[in-house]
Amino acid sequence: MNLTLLMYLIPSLIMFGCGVYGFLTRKNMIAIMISLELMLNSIDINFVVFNRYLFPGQMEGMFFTLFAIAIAAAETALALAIIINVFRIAKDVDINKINKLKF
Amino acid sequence: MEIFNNILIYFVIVPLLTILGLAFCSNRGIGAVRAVAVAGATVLMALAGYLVYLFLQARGAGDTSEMILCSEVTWYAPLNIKLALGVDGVSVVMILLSAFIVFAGVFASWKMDPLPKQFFLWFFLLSTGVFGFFISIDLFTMFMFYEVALIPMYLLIGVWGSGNKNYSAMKLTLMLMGGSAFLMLGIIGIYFHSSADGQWTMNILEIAKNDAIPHSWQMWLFPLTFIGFGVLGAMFPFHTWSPDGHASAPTAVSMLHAGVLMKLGGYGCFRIAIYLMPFAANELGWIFLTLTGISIVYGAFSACVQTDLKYINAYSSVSHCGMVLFAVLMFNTTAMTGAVLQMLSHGLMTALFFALIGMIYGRTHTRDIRDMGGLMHIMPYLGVGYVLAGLASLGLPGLSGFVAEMTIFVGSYMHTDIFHRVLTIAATCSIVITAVYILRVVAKLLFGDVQNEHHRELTDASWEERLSTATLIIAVAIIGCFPNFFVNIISDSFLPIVGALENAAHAAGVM
Amino acid sequence: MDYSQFLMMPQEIGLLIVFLLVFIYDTFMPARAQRFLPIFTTILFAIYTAFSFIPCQMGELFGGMMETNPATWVMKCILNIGVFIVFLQAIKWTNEDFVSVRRGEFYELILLTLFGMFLMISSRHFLLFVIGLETASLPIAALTAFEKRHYESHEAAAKYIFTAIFSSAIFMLGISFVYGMSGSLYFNDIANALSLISSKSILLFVAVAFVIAGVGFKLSLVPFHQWTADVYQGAPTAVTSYLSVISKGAAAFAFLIILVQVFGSAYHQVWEWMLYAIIILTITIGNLFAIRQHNLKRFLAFSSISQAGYIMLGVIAASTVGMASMIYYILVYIFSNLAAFGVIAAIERQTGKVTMDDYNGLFKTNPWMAFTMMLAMFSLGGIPPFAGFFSKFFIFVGAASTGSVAIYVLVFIALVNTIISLYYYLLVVKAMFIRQDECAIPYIDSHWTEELGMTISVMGIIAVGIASNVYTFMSQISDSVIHIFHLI
Amino acid sequence: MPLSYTIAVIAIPLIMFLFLGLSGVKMGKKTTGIIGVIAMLITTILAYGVALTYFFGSSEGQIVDGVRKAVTVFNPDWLTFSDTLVVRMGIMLDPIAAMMLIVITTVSLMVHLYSLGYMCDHHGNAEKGFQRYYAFLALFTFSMLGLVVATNLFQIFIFFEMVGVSSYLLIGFYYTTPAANHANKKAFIVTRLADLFFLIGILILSFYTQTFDFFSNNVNGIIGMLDDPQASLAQAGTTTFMGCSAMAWALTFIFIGGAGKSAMYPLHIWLPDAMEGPTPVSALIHAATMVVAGVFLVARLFPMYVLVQGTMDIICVVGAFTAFYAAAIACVQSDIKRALAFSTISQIAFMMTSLAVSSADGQLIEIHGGYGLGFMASMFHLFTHAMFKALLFLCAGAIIHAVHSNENDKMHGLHKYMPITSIAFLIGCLAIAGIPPFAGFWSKDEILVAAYEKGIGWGIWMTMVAGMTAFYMFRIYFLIFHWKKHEVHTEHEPADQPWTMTLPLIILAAISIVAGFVPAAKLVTWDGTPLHTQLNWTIAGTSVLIACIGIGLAYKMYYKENDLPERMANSCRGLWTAAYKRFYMDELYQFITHKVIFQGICKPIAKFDRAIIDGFFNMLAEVTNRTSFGIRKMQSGSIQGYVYFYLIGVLLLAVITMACVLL
Repeated sequence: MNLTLLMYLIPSLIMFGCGVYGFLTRKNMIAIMISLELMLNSIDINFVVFNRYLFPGQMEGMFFTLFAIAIAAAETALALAIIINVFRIAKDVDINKINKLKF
Repeated sequence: MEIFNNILIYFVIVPLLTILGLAFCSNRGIGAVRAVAVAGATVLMALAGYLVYLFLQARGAGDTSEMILCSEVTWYAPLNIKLALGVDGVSVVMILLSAFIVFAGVFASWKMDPLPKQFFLWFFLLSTGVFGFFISIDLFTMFMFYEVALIPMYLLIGVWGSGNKNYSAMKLTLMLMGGSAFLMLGIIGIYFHSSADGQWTMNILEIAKNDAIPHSWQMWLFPLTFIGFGVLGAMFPFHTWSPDGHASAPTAVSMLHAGVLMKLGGYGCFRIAIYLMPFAANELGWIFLTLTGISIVYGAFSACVQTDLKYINAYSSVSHCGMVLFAVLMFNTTAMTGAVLQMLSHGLMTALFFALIGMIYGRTHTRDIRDMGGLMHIMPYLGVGYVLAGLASLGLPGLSGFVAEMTIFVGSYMHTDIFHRVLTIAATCSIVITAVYILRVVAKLLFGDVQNEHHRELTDASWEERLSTATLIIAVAIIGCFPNFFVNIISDSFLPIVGALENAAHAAGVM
Repeated sequence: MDYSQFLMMPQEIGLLIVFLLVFIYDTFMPARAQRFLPIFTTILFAIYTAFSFIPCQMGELFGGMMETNPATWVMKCILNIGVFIVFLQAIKWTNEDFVSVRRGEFYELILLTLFGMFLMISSRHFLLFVIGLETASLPIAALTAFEKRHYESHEAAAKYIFTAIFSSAIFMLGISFVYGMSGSLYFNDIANALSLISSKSILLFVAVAFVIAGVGFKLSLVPFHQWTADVYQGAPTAVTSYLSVISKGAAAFAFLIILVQVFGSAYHQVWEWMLYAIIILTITIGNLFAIRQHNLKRFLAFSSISQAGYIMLGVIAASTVGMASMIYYILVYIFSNLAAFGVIAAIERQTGKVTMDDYNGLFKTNPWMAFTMMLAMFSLGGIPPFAGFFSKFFIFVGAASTGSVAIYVLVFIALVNTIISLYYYLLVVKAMFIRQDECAIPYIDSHWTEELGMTISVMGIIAVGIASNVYTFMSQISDSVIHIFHLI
Repeated sequence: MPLSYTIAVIAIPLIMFLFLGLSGVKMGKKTTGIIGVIAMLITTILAYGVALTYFFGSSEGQIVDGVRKAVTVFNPDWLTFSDTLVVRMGIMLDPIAAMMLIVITTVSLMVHLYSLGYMCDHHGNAEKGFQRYYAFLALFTFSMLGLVVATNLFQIFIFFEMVGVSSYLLIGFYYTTPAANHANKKAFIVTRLADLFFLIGILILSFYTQTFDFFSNNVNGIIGMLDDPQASLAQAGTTTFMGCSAMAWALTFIFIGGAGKSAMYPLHIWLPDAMEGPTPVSALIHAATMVVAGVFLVARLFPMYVLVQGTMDIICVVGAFTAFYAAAIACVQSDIKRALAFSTISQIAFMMTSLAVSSADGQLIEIHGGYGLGFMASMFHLFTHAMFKALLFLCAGAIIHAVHSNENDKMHGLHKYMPITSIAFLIGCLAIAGIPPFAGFWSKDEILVAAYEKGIGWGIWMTMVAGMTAFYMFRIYFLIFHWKKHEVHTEHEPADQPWTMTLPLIILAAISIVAGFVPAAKLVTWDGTPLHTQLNWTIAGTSVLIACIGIGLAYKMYYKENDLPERMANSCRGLWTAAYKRFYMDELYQFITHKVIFQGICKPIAKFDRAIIDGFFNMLAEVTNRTSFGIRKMQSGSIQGYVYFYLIGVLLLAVITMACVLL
């Protein structure tokens, strides 16, 4: 693996880690959405980088990335809708408040 | 299908038809339910009689094949699972026993309340499983029928039982299912080593013929299978479901369970565990022999101090069924014949016991012997029946118990190994302890003065109760008076098993 | 591009047609006709299901991105049957006031997710697979939030969507590693590439673990299972039943395909032991949690978790026997679970009661419902002569067919767990038959569609086991696709 | 063969049992009794026919060169254990069997007849359960007959059990009274314990002989085996276990079995309590027939016992001690039936001893026809004793029936109220005391001769016991019939009983007088060869002298009311109380059974079962429950918690498998 690859790869992994960290620590659901976006985007970077530096022959990584972005958009939309619903009823977007169903 | 030309299949079909018929009975009138149930039981009885006739005829005609009336229909082709039927002497007499007890059980639960219809539905599902187990010689179908026989117990005890029924029912079901978990693993293991050339089979005869199970596998498949059946055979220390279960079960269920279901254990032990894995049986037999030896004496001793009639019989069942497994592990024809005789005799007399206890309980509404006494005055028929059952179980010559126990003792003492002979002598001590607890009960329950003045108004047995008990008493007396008739049917069936054991021992000796 | 290849995916095409028709009906029909949308959809779907049984030309499509073979075909048929039963049981519910305004969406979303599952099942390329996965999982969040006026519904939806996105992120990360190692997203190419590189590479372990996690999330395997109970409890019962059987079944099959076809070369080193641990955890923890549940939907959620563990026994076998047993198990499981959910749905719809104590003395008032429930419980618990017994026995046989002692130990652990599971299944039976209650649930006149649904399930429970040719057919099918296992 | 009608002798009582037992309640009580008596009469006649045909008929080689062989009438298979071990149910006649036939049927007939009167109250209406009573009598007679004609050891064992059960049923005839209820339980369990040893003995023996038959027509029977050293029995003689040969073990165990039935010390405790049964039953079962089954058993296997000196010595010691022990107790009992019971024990001990002493070595062969003498004497005594002891018991029954009490202080001076009974009782006493020419004299004399031949000590010991016998019997006699004037304490005066009860007394009294002149030595010998015995006057003289002393002593103490007994009792109070309390054997048994076995073994085992075994399985369930409660926090309900779990799970999965596989 050549250096440039790592130079792209490591930041993307750090980005993913940040996303996970944010997911686990944020209280606000919107913030959690954002950290999820971070994770998804870091994956996109992975694909692009792999495609570009390891297998420049064909474009699979790129295409995957395109689709992944679309999927991420859909997910975000859906999640936001649900958050709004929850907010309507619970009047709150604190993630620790929605743990009625347990055990 | 040609399988319907085989009489054996009808032992499963008839109960199923009975269930169907019951399903169409109305919930209101009990008359129709009784009629259907009695019809089913009677047909089964007739079938069993005819089967015995066929068997004697076949043997008389010089048919010395291991199993007669064999026929099989492929069921699950990809796994080579067949519905393989066939009977030898042992299965024949076991089927006869089951038919007797089902018949008596129907009459013993004549006044069943509530939900008589559902009761008989489950009752006949249970007997379907029992009969199916005895007629099939394919591991898978055997196991299936075995579990079919187990599960109705839960509802039969839970709904119609008495006392701490929920606990007992759950305990019984779970422990027996635990046994069958061992069993299933054992069966799967046997299946995947059933032949040398990868043609896996579930047919017992073929497996025994191939004799391909590697010794290393036998050494742990045998314990699995033996314990799996031993749990149902109330082998120490897996017997604790039996006292609670019997104590809470309704009369007919106790009869069928102690009378027949526990016999599935002993039957499976030699038909599957020992027959298919003779090497391991020779190697590990002594462990289980010790356990069963313990359960013989242990059960008898703990029966001495019980005060609940059903507990007493449950523990005596532990002792008697222990004797069955004990004899089976002696690996010679005489002892094994004795084991089957003991199954017959214990089945009949325990069923008789439970029937009588149920009838007495139905009148006095207590099973505690300390609250009863002098019942011989009040209900002479039941009293005499109880004394007869007691004498049978403590081994009075002329009744079935004596024949069975003596065959077992003599057969076991034939064993050339001193350890086995000493164990045998230890086991014989049980005849005294049995006498102690039986006479204790009889003296407290039937003799002496009437403890409770209300009991003076009680009535003696009604006609259906008389019929139910008389059937069993006669059967007990017949076995006791003409044992050779049964011995001749049974004893040949063990030649293959004993032969397999001897070959294995010889092979081991060579190695 | 030759369009004849579309003939190789008639089931997908048919499904799309059904979807479009439902969509058009929902959009353009007048309001008073909307009442008949559910029945219209159901009938339409029934016809489609009937046609989907017709064998068709099979093979690779889109340059190998997708493949239809007998196994996928059977799997899709099974899913169709399940969905049909779900529709039957949902008709009455969707016509209720609070739901009726969005009843069209219910059907459309379900059909879409089904389409996504079809893609999962027959995709041979990770891009297609991911699209299928997301199509199958995202709308379910919307369906879960369907009970607009219930808070639980929304909490469940929130939990589902967040964990789902998280796990799909993990999954795609894993895929990106695989892509990095192999340079392709085609299953076959990946497999070939992986079989060349040493299976000791650390990246491979991580990748496989991530992929297992991603799919295991949909299968609700421990430790990726925790959304299950909450979502099942919160979601509308129709959705729960759909979730518990259909998506689980599809995911299980896809799981088998991916593990065997993509990572087949890494079977012994890598994922056999991962799966081994996961199965033990799944079965045991599912059972342990199920013991203490009182809400029946939650109870069935945990029971379905442990059932998923049993299904995985067919995957770890990694053989045609295992595959046949697994498909068979899924079929039986669909029937058993849908029977149970049918009863629960019918009772909940009329009385809103879902806890086990509400069922005390049910047999007195509703004998047939109690009977159906009992059959379902016995079948789930593996009691003969019901189908559950056979499926359990065959899945054990399938697992043991690998012959390794470790797998025997695994089977033994699973068997011990069947005792625990039998205990809690019997608790339900006890509540219905043995316990008595003055204020038991009164007689419920369930709608004929619900009764039809239960009847079909009961028929399945009784017939599928006794009629051996079902299993025989399954094993023929899985023998016909033996090429899947060429890497094991 | 002409003897084949022997089957009827066995069959009729069995048929009577079934008939009376099943249909008795339908019939009137008296009818039942009469049917029973008639059937028994027929049986008796047939039995006499059989015995006489056997003893004096000389057909089809019963007598081979002067030796009377055993005849196996028929012998069908009953239960097949293996191809060699088969239990057969047959009839075999040999001297002792034929003699026992006579004894049993005679006494049984007398008892049947006697019971017609005895089982009624004073207004002549029969008691409750009259039919049951006769059915059981028939059952017992059947079992006893089957026992004596047994062709093999196992058949004897089977009928041992049968007589045990019928005695259980008859002792418990008044099952409502606690005493009877307790006594029959005790009797059955003690004899059952003995039978256990009997069974073990059979097992050991048959393991070597591979047959149960005594003389078998196809294979060589146990006793036939003795002749050829090649037989496996020789091996049994050599293979040793804990120092003794297997055969010694087997024979000792079998003897213990016999000792239980024959109430040898220390297994005698059931017999005194068995007196709770109706008195005719005591006369039949516990005086004349069943209790001698043990003696019969040893006599049946006599040819084997003589080969094992050690066992014979054990029997000898046990017998001699029991004879003295029982006699000592009999001297102080106040309950006449108890006293008679102990005298029975003592007399049976006489028989046992005389069997055992007769294995002295062969230098006596020319004097007394070899060691057959003791055998012959024992059987002869068995015969005579059966007669006069039955007589005594029936007299006692008549008295009890008259005064409604067993205690002799309720009696006193009955002589002038019931003279016939008194005379009959006197004859019985004279017979048992061994005063010529009464029956007891002849048989007891032979026993003493045999004892002296074994050793002078044995002879003196037995003679002394004979003296004690005379003393305690006459003590009883005087206390009942004289001592002081009878004060009537019942609503009616005691008197001789109706003819049904007195006739048996007269008949038996007559037999007791003449029975001594039966040529037993010619007929009843162990190997069938007649013995030539002549009276040994020194021994006979001494024994008679001692007996007279005993009688005189009894006369001095008990004929007229006086305080001599009191003073003697006070002079050695401790000994007297001990004897009166039967040397505390019952208390010992009580302690062992209740404290040790019941409290010490059964209760702990039952507790162990509930607490440990059952507790273990309950514990499994409990643990499962607790775990499921403990891990519920895993399902925390918070999304982030779930994701934590997920993340840790997936990482662990990767790391652990990596570690396992790579390292």
